[in-house]
Amino acid sequence: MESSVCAAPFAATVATHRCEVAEHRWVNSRYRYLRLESTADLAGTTRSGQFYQLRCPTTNALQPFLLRPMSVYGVGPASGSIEFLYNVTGVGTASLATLEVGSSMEIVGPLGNTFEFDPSFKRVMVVARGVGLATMAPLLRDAGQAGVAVTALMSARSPGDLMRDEFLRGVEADVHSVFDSDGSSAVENVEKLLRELIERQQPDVVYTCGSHRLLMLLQRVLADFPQVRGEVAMEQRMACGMGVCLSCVRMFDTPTGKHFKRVCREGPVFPIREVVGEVEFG
Amino acid sequence: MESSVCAAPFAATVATHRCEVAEHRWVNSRYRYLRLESTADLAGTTRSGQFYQLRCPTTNALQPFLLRPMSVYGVGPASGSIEFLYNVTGVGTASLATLEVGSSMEIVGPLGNTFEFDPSFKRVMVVARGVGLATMAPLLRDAGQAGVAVTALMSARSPGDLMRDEFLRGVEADVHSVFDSDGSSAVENVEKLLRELIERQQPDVVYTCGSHRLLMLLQRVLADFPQVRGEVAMEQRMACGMGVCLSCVRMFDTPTGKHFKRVCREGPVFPIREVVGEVEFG
Amino acid sequence: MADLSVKVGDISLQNPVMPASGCFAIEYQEALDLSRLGALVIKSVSPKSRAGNPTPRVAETHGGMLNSIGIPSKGLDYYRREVLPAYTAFGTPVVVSISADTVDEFADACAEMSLPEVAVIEANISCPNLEADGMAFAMSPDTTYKVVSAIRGRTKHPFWVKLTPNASNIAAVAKAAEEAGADAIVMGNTILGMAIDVRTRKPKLGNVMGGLSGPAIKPIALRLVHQCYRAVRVPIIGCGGISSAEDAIEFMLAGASAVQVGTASFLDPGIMSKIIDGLQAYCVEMGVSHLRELTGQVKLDRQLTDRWLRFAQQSG
Amino acid sequence: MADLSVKVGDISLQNPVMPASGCFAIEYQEALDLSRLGALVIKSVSPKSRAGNPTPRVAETHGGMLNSIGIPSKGLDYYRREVLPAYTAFGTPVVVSISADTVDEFADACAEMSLPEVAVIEANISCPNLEADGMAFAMSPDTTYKVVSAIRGRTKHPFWVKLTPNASNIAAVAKAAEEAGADAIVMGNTILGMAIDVRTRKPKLGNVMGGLSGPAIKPIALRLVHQCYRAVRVPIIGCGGISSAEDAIEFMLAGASAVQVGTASFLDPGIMSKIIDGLQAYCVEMGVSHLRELTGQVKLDRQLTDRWLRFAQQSG
Ligand SMILES: Cc1cc2nc3c(=O)[nH]c(=O)nc-3n(C[C@H](O)[C@H](O)[C@H](O)COP(=O)(O)OP(=O)(O)OC[C@H]3O[C@@H](n4cnc5c(N)ncnc54)[C@H](O)[C@@H]3O)c2cc1C
Ligand SMILES: Cc1cc2nc3c(=O)[nH]c(=O)nc-3n(C[C@H](O)[C@H](O)[C@H](O)COP(=O)(O)OP(=O)(O)OC[C@H]3O[C@@H](n4cnc5c(N)ncnc54)[C@H](O)[C@@H]3O)c2cc1C
Ligand SMILES: Cc1cc2nc3c(=O)[nH]c(=O)nc-3n(C[C@H](O)[C@H](O)[C@H](O)COP(=O)(O)O)c2cc1C
Ligand SMILES: Cc1cc2nc3c(=O)[nH]c(=O)nc-3n(C[C@H](O)[C@H](O)[C@H](O)COP(=O)(O)O)c2cc1C
Ligand code: FES
Ligand code: FES
Repeated sequence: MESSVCAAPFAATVATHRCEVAEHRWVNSRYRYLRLESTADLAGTTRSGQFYQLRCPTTNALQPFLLRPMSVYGVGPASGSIEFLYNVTGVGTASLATLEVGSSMEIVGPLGNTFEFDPSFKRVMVVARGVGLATMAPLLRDAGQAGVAVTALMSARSPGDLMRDEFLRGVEADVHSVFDSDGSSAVENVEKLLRELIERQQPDVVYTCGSHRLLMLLQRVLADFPQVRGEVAMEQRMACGMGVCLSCVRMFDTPTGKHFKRVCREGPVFPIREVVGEVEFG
Repeated sequence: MESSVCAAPFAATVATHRCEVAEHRWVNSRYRYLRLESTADLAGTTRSGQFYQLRCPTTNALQPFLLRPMSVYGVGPASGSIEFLYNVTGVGTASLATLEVGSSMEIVGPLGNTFEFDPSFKRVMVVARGVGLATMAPLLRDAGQAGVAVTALMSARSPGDLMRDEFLRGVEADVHSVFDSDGSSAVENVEKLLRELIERQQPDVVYTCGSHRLLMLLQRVLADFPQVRGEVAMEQRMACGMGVCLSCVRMFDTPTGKHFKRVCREGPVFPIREVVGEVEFG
Repeated sequence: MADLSVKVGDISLQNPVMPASGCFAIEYQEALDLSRLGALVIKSVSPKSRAGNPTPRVAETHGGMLNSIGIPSKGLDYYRREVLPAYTAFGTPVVVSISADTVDEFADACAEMSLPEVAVIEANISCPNLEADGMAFAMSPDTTYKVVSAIRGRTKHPFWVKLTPNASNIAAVAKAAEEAGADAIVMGNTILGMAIDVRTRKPKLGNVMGGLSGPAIKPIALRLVHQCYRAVRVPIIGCGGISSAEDAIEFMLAGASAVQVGTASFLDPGIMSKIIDGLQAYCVEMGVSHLRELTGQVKLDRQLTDRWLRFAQQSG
Repeated sequence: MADLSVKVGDISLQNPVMPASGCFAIEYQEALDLSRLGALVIKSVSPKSRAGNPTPRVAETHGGMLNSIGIPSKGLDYYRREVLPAYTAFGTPVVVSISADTVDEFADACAEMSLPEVAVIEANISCPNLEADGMAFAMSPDTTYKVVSAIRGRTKHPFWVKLTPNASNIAAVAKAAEEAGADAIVMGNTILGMAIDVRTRKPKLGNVMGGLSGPAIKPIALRLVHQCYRAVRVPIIGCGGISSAEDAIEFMLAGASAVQVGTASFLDPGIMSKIIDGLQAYCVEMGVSHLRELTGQVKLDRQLTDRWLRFAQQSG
């Protein structure tokens, strides 16, 4: 008999998946929705908060070199189905936007850690701005399926930018929206709203993504609610996306002291309380 | 009054033309036919023997850097219509082959000199092999339109590779085909055939393109027919295609001695008698 | 099946494909069967603790990327205890890459890391990020000789030295490394570069300058490998822009005995496996039975220049 | 409309965009309005007649190309009689680029070409194709000083010196050029590279090695320009991989007073016109009224490293 260690065939848990573009359209003037289909079981292996690195297409005008990290906006119902929601900002996302339905593209993943979600939670609160909602949408689905109540505080430039339906995707939630356009997204206002909601609803956890300002605000607010956990999905420039290159570090203030952590590996999800509101470098 | 010299607005005679792919298909297992449409008057400004430099598409797998020189296979009837016939060999032509109808691509030209053709000729002879026929097809059309008789000696690996119809495009010609597959393309045989035809038909000029072996043979044969002119369209690695970079030189033995000439500029068409059967370098 | 095994000095590798330092870590076991690789080269460690450079640490360029990671390190003890053990379980030779600030520190560190579970010591005497304006030991034959001989005096382990493409006279640097006793030369590291965001006017890297890697630098790295190959007799490990089996073959033809793959793994964490498969396919297609015989087999026509000159002289 | 004019020493140019030597010739008048350019830089000429290098002379690489054209030349008389006159009819300053084998030859040639119709002499002391393994005057501060001061002694013309990226200590080389009296520095030429066809096993260039140019080398050229800018006070003309207005701006921010466009013209013979238009558009968008004020304006945060280190020190 062969030794079972030697005989065990290698099976990758992170891989390059060749996918077909099944759906691809504008959600509003800046965000696009992309659904890919692959033969791999992406739905079964991908969890809320994780991301993939996308090989954006190369065209004569746009030649992105590195892969682009993107949160998973949704998976399923087919096992090979995966969705992204992205903001067209630079070279990579502009080239991504040119992908036609039926063409193929490669994605690498699943990558990163996940939000901690416990089906026994009573209520979760999500605080989202911009593309942060893509990252948290799977959480809402988890909550909906587990019958956990959801409070959503959504911030946007204007009502046209909100993407409320894209965020909720049919999950019932107590939604509060604030806007730059009418001044309701001002920090004092949001702080008041947050405190009121947390006080009243006592969520088990607050999740956030998409705004450094909201993150810093939440950190301050949560200091007064020690029983409420807080998690944030962070971003940082990445090369490898797998914890190898050390490009994506940020500092965190953990129980064992301050440490650099890799956003792609120890993250992208971190306790809100551990984020160091670092000055920007470079 | 302004000086007319200063006031004359600059008008480019060589330009980058953005074109739409109007037709693109396999002619046989190795050659593809490509028709582009542009808003510029390509038909009116392009002459037989000239070439364009094609900006082949960039894909994730294929990223040609330099442009690719391609003879014009045909122009018109629409003024913006231009045709190419190409052999899929390497990176650039492979990426070219992925172009879909309706997509766009850029070409730079027209470039190079032209075959010398005189409507008062009685008969021209064309000796073609492989993709050389793309280069000479416009000549056949010129001859057909001018009522000049055409003799075509076509050489190919096998009857399936001949592309006789693609070459003649309806022009009547006295066609002689030789093949590697039945041995009829052997030098001695072709030499005999050539001598017979030239002797009997007394063409004003013999044009050739596509085979170094046929070129060398013609040079030898034409030595015995001083009254028959000979022209060949040559190839060489190119960067600029406009006579600027000096990458595409070959040596020619001209009446004033041996000189390096730029295939893209003084050529691609040269007198057969002036070609130096150089050893290959590099 | 062709024989893909190669020798780098006294070390036999099952195939010539190994990661480049800093572009590989144990996490790739999730994407790659590490027991298939020729060797495992770990991110450089420095004896001094360092945090690494300010973020942003990477920026993409045309056909490549700049990095200014630096060498974040928690020192050799931590490395030996917490980092190294994970790599020694695959039956694949482990290469420990060392970076240091002074000759003595280099020699001490290499001695200290010459452990039984370590197959090779690689001295990264070329990291362009740590010294002002990219200066490093490997920039001159002198300092190369000094640091390499100091290390050689302190370790009996197979010991490779990694040179920098920023050096102008690579043949002299390589010779100095050979004379000082290096067992092999890794050619090479990143090339110092820079990028600026034209909207913000800020450098794209926190550290302003950083090392360029990826396909963009391949022709330069290949030239350096060939120059080293002509200059020294110790084996050369090629590195710079390799992202396919063809690239690996190109480096072997130029003179490399083995190759390191860096940036390409960031674009596909499974690329090294694919390169190994591709080497096998190339050998089968081209009728090569022993891959190692390709080393240095670029077909140079020594008479070509003369022939050309004679040919060209005919022209007026 | 922003003012695009720049000054390179005593010379005023209507805009900073000019061709790089060897990547431009009079034939481009068919594609480009030559009177729009900042200057016209002609292909290097050498006093000695030469045929140039064996074909193939070009090969493409990822994001760039290798060339080993060499400097085909029919000598200075022929050049003055048959080449130069075509360029002097556009009202655009003409830059004559000289290449030579020895210090004396260089000085003689530059003196001889200091003609009234020539605005600037550019000494190409860096062409990597003509000397063994790419060695050239500009590889060391020494030889740079010698050749530049010899030329300076023989011409009162504005005189630029073109350096090579292959030199390892560019600041020292640039300083040598400045001290020896060069009026400006062109940074820089191609980087020595090589490519091999893995099917035929032959080098892709007849000359085996050649110069790498194009977008692939842009980050390296940009870094060199910035290093020169920090080292000298004479103006710098940036060159290497520039193919868009953004690229030109990037070089100006790094310290260039003007730029040269090489390989990009091969991909679009009208590119220099488009770059000039793009500079105008950039200035309008960004509210820049005088383009020349961008020179050296990269935003460097001199305290950043310190701040980072203090920040990083908190980590355990
Ligand atoms: C874990 C993670 C999840 C993300 N999820 C999403 C998402 O679901 N939807 C979405 O629209 N965006 C998301 N982002 C941001 C997204 O990665 C960037 O918008 C994208 O990389 C921009 O690429 P670009 O080429 O268009 O921009 P460019 O500015 O041209 O990019 C240049 C380089 O900077 C990097 N970069 C630029 N912005 C960011 C950023 N914010 N974070 C990290 N790297 C950046 C790029 O990856 C690239 O390497 C996520 C980022 C991370 C790290
Ligand atoms: C004036 C001229 C007209 C041509 N007309 C045609 C035509 O009508 N149809 C056709 O099929 N081919 C034609 N060719 C040849 C065509 O340019 C090459 O087949 C093509 O460049 C190959 O590109 P690739 O990327 O597929 O091959 P690769 O081998 O990957 O090309 C690598 C590099 O070598 C160059 N190269 C390769 N082969 C040639 C060649 N034979 N001549 C010049 N450069 C070459 C490429 O342009 C590229 O720069 C012509 C060449 C010239 C010079
Ligand atoms: C993110 C990154 C980190 C690197 N870190 C190191 C390092 O720690 N030590 C080292 O010797 N080289 C380091 N390198 C250089 C690589 O090992 C390699 O020499 C270089 O990237 C060229 O190869 P490539 O083009 O295949 O990436 C690093 C490169 C990158 C891109
Ligand atoms: C085909 C070719 C020929 C060149 N000939 C010369 C030359 O004669 N003299 C010179 O100083 N530089 C020459 N160069 C270098 C260019 O002037 C320029 O410095 C280099 O190509 C980098 O710029 P780029 O990336 O914009 O092309 C040549 C470059 C190329 C590609
Ligand atoms: S992106 Fe490489 S370590 Fe995070
Ligand atoms: S291709 Fe540049 S001169 Fe002919």
